[in-house]
Amino acid sequence: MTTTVAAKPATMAQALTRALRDAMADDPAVHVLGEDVGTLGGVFRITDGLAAEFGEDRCADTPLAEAGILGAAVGMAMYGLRPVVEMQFDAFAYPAFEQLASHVAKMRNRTRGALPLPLTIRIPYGGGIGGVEHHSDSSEAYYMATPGLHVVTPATVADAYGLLRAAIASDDPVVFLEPKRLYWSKDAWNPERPSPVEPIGRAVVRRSGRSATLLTYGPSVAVCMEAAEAARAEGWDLEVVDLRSLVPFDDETVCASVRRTGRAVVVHEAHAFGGPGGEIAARVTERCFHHLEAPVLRVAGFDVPYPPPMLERHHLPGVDRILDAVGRLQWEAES
Amino acid sequence: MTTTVAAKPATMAQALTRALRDAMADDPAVHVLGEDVGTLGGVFRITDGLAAEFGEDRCADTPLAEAGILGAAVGMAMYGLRPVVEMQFDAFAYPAFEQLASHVAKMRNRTRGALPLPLTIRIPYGGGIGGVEHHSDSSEAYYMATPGLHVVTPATVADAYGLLRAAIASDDPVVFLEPKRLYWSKDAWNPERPSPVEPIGRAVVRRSGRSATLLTYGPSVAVCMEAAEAARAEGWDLEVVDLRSLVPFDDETVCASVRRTGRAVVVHEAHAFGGPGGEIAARVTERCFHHLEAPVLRVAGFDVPYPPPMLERHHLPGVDRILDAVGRLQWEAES
Amino acid sequence: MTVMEQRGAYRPTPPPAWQPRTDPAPLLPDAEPHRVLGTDAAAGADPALLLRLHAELVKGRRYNAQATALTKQGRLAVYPSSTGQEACEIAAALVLGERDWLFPSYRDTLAVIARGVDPVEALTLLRGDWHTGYDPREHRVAPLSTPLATQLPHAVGLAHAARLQGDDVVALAMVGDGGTSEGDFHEALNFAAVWQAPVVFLVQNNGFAISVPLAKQTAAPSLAHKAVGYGMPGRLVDGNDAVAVHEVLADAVRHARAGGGPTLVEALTYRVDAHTNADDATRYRGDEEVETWRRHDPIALLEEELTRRGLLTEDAVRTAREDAETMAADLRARMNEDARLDPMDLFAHVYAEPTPHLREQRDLLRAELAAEAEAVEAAQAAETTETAVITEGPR
Amino acid sequence: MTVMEQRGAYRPTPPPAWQPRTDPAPLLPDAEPHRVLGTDAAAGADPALLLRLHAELVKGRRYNAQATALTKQGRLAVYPSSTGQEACEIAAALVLGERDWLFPSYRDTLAVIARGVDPVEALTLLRGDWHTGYDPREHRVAPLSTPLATQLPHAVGLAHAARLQGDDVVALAMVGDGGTSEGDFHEALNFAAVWQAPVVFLVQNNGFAISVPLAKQTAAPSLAHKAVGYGMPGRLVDGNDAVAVHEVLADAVRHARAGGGPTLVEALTYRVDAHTNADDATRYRGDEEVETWRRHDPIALLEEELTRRGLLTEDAVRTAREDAETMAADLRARMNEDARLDPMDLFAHVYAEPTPHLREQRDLLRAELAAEAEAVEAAQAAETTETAVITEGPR
Ligand SMILES: Cc1ncc(C[n+]2csc(CCOP(=O)(O)OP(=O)(O)O)c2C)c(N)n1
Ligand SMILES: Cc1ncc(C[n+]2csc(CCOP(=O)(O)OP(=O)(O)O)c2C)c(N)n1
Ligand SMILES: [Mg+2]
Ligand SMILES: [Mg+2]
Repeated sequence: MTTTVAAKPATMAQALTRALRDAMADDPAVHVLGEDVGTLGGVFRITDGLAAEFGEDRCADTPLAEAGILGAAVGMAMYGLRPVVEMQFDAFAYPAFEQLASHVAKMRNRTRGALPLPLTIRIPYGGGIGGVEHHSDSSEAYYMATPGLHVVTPATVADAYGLLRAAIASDDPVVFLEPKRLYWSKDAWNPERPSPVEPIGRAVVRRSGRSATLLTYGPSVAVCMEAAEAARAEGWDLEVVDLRSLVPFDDETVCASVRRTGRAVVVHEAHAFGGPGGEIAARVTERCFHHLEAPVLRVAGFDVPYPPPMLERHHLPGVDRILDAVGRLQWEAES
Repeated sequence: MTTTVAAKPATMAQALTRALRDAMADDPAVHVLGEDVGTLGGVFRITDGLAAEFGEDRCADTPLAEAGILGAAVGMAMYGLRPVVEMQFDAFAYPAFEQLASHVAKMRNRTRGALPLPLTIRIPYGGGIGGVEHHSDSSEAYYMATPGLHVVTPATVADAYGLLRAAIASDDPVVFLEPKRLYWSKDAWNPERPSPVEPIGRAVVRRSGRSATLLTYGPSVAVCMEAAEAARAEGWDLEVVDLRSLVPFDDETVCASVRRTGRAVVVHEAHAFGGPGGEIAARVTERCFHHLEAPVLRVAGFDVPYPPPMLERHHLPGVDRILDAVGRLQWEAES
Repeated sequence: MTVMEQRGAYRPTPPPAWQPRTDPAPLLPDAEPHRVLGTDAAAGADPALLLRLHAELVKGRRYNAQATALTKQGRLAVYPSSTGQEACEIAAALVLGERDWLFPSYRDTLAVIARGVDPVEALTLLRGDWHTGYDPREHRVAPLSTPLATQLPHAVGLAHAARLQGDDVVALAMVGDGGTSEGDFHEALNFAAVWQAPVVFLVQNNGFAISVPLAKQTAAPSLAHKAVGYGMPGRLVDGNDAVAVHEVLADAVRHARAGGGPTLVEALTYRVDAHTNADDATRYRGDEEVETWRRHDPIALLEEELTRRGLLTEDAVRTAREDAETMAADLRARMNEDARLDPMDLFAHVYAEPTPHLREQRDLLRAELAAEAEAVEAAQAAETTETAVITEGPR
Repeated sequence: MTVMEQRGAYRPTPPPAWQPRTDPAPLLPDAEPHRVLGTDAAAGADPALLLRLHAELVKGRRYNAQATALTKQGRLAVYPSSTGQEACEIAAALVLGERDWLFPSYRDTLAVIARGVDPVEALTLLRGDWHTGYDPREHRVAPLSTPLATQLPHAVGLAHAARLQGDDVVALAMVGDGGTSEGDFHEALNFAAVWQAPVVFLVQNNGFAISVPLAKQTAAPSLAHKAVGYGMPGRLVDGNDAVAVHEVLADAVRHARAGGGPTLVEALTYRVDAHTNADDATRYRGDEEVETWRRHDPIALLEEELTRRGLLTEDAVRTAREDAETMAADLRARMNEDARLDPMDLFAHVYAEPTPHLREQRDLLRAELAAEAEAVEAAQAAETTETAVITEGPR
């Protein structure tokens, strides 16, 4: 019926907006709420046009109170809605932490399944945009450490659409982390036939390689792809796995890759100590120990509060730091 | 001058009370605040007698608002006091999460050292006491993932005193996690000559062994000691390392032990996924890879919301589960 | 660049929107709490309501006593008694219609069962076999909320969602005096007022948050005075006067249902028992204060009026007492049965579908349980000749 | 067990402590905001104060303009202008004594520099070379707080600590209308009132939280009406009337210093510029509203009075303008110099002593920087023959 339209470049921001729009159009239970999401369309314009199309009740500006927003969304979900909450920036989700940890993550379990919370919490996260303090945190470690939550993050335009649709369709609460420095990244993408809803929980091999595996997600995927290109000059053929979902974790895809390459580096912006990489390295090692030629290494943000804009380039995992880590994978031992 | 008094059995609760008392007596800047800490002496009676001895201004009942308590403590510290905050239970520290993550952990760094926060946050944590929902969380993963905090937890009566004194003496914020099921545990301890102030950041070998190392802390130390005893029957001579401090982490002591034994299991009550054990296993593996005969394994709480009292015994890492893990350390490979 | 340079352009006038957006006067609570019992207004009270309230209060008090007794027998992990506060508990449940929702705080088991939840299911949390024992949707009763005040935004969201869908639903949310200090209280009331959500907030001011007396909790003229700061009416009521509480709450529910928005009700009452069975109230308060409040007992207040009107017949007294005893006996009997437990439930409801790593953990526990069962069997077999010791606890 | 069985023991009486603990009437704000300029009271205003305010307001506006210009030149990451709100900003700083503390919100750079902080140091956060650029203890100015309302409990704690030590210190804490919706606002005000801490809370109600207008933020008669719910006085003032704001704040500071406890002041003002340079205000508000407020400009209001009194001499105008221009030129010049940066600072202040794992990371960065420097040198050497490209960004 629909004429096939060729894929055109679209930004991740556009794909996210489109996902929200389609979800709202498909299901009247989907409601968006948050600070500035209505008239303004959000500070990143992800909710642009939704209030105009669906009314301010379906895309509602709230008072400035994150615990109140998330708490109200819990009540809305209890009544059968599918709220999509926007937290304005990563660090401004912290005031809602109690609602998240004590209610959002626990309500289904508490009630033996009687009160599921089909709730999506969109959080723009990560740095690299020159944001001042509190605007560049990578807080996924907190969410990973909270059973009852799904934690998902796209790295491509297509996944932004597919994963957000999947998050909204999920009957469980999903923390949906949007890599804010990729908002304006472009990809060929066909908005007339958007990518199918991605199942949550599947990693994907973004680049095949045989020397070592880079395990990464969100904003660091592009950096790893760049590193993999650069690594060719050093004679390394790197595989890049985009985790896409931190919870559930796709051990299968990850371990298949690491078993093949025998070496792995986890790359993320979040802090190293107590960060996501610890879990990832530990579980990969538990499962692939005898396939490993070297310990799984981590390239991550330093264990410091996120730096001011002028210093962030020193903090963020970059190509050189990734290649240095690859170089430390004990290649001598092999030959 | 003081006559030497023989060590008598004391509970961890008594040692903590004594540490607070001595700190307050030594330094008028030390103030205690929290819910029910004054007249009542706290729901666990750790602050018992302090309001009577030092007045209600120095040991103050606050309104019921954890963010307010911690936020006020930040201001008090900015004015030169050394506040010691009591959070009534682990899960009731969550409302204060924003103050903790965005201010307590960052104020020194934010101001290039001009505003250090000598602040101690006491949090009774962990399960095993038949507490209903929200009364048994092990939330140390959140604190470990927050640079700027020290995270400390005692496992013995003497350490309870020494580490709490050190926490209060520290010029940095310390999250002081009190294993609530050890409050009534007893040890020979001499309150007339309390143990010296422990430096923060040193692990200790609680039991030497040659077969494998159990890396643990807080409430799980006693369980590991019991497991080590039981392991003798299986022919395993287990070493038990009590980490005592999660931040800073004592790589030296830990790695020395693991290099010696070649095998390690991390044991804690906190959730496995995204929990402290991931970090510990990952860093031990990074540093001791070629000494390891098997991957570092983890025995931890399940990745579920803390269970109700009647089911908690199935959740908590017990002796059998630890021994099973030790049994999975690929002993065959050795012989 | 300075203003002076552009002076011609300026014609200072008072800016717009300075009038109060809402008239504060009607939002302020009266200086005296609303009372019916012991006043002339009592004569107008419906006899059927008086008798209904009486029967429920008597049963409620009996429930408190029975539940406290069960803690002593080790059948409940802990019980926060609402003795002395029965009027609030019962009225809160009775004013609600079929489709309305109740959002109780941890002390409000009485309100939960007065709404129709099975008394044993209502105790699941405190017994320790699971967290919430009833289906919240079946009874329109949210889980008893342990983290204080955190359920209030839920009530607002639910009521708002219902209203957006054109449903005629009111949410009544309960919180203690201590809970009003939490940020979530503030955020919930503000959202409710801005959204004009059909919510009634009932603060039971029972004088204490565990050991902390009201004077250390707030310096406000009354907690009801907080309402004006959100733009909703605040009402003060004698929380031990069941008829007055019923009247004020019923008014607020009607107001909310009619689209009038939320109301904050402060009921002045007293926690006669200790915080819970585990608490020692003598550490922080004197008998005298307790005695004063015992003389303002909700049941006694109601019985005075019933007696005055000749409604407290022997029959009524007997029925109320018998009903209460029947309930207590049933509760005792059922609570003395061991709870049915399935350890595998740990994994069943964390997500709609267990994640792969939860499935691994589930398999681990299943294997452990099988091994345990085998050991028990083996031990039982061995018992014919010798005594086996089965260890309990996390071994 | 039922009450009836013990009826003899009961003598219902009204319970104690029902009187409002505090008289609410004096805590309520007046219906009309306090004004001085344009009223008879203006005649009594101290000429020196008027001129001082004027000079500071003019300088403040110039600062806003200059800082906004610096964002266009890429010298500031972002700037939230307080144009139109200068009266509040300046008065907040001027009412404080030497030992008092100011707790600014993120928009309050003007108040910070009016308190004596170097204008360049005050911009460190927004320039992006560090977080806080000044020593808070030197100036008794807390860091500009980005997470809204979170600085309010700090102000309470600091004021309380000072009072406990017998120090004569008042804390003035600033927050926006949007910030009043946060839980931390509530908890801070409650703590302050219970502790009778010497704190003045200044809410600049500028009509918006980014794009969200006040009507979506609160349904209250005024934000000042929130005060009664904590048991502290609430005051409403025309926030564009510098003399009135100064008067109300000075009163509140005096009251606090004298042991009278906290005050909540709501200043009615308007955010004339967009939220920040990055914001597009046309998306959510019309020019007309902005124009109405431009006609109620704080500088114009003040100049009217100065003119009426003959105080706005050519000299005064010239001096004010010149001072502002000097400040702006100095700011421009100094902001055009590149910030001095040391990447190793990342590790220097996380703890009093870097932890072992921070030391490892520090060494890693140090090695990287050394390698980078080497590469630059090598490239420069090579440049004699060919052009070298030095990559920027996280490579
Ligand atoms: C967020 C949070 N903090 C602390 C507690 C621990 N706690 C349980 S009950 C209680 C006192 C509650 O007082 P109030 O709100 O007046 O209710 P009441 O007990 O009088 O019914 C406290 C501090 C809790 N349950 N939740
Ligand atoms: C806790 C928190 N949530 C969200 C934000 C993002 N944010 C920055 S400014 C702002 C609006 C603030 O409005 P208001 O309090 O009225 O102050 P104004 O901007 O008008 O000065 C928001 C939502 C933040 N800084 N902190
Ligand atoms: Mg109470
Ligand atoms: Mg504003």
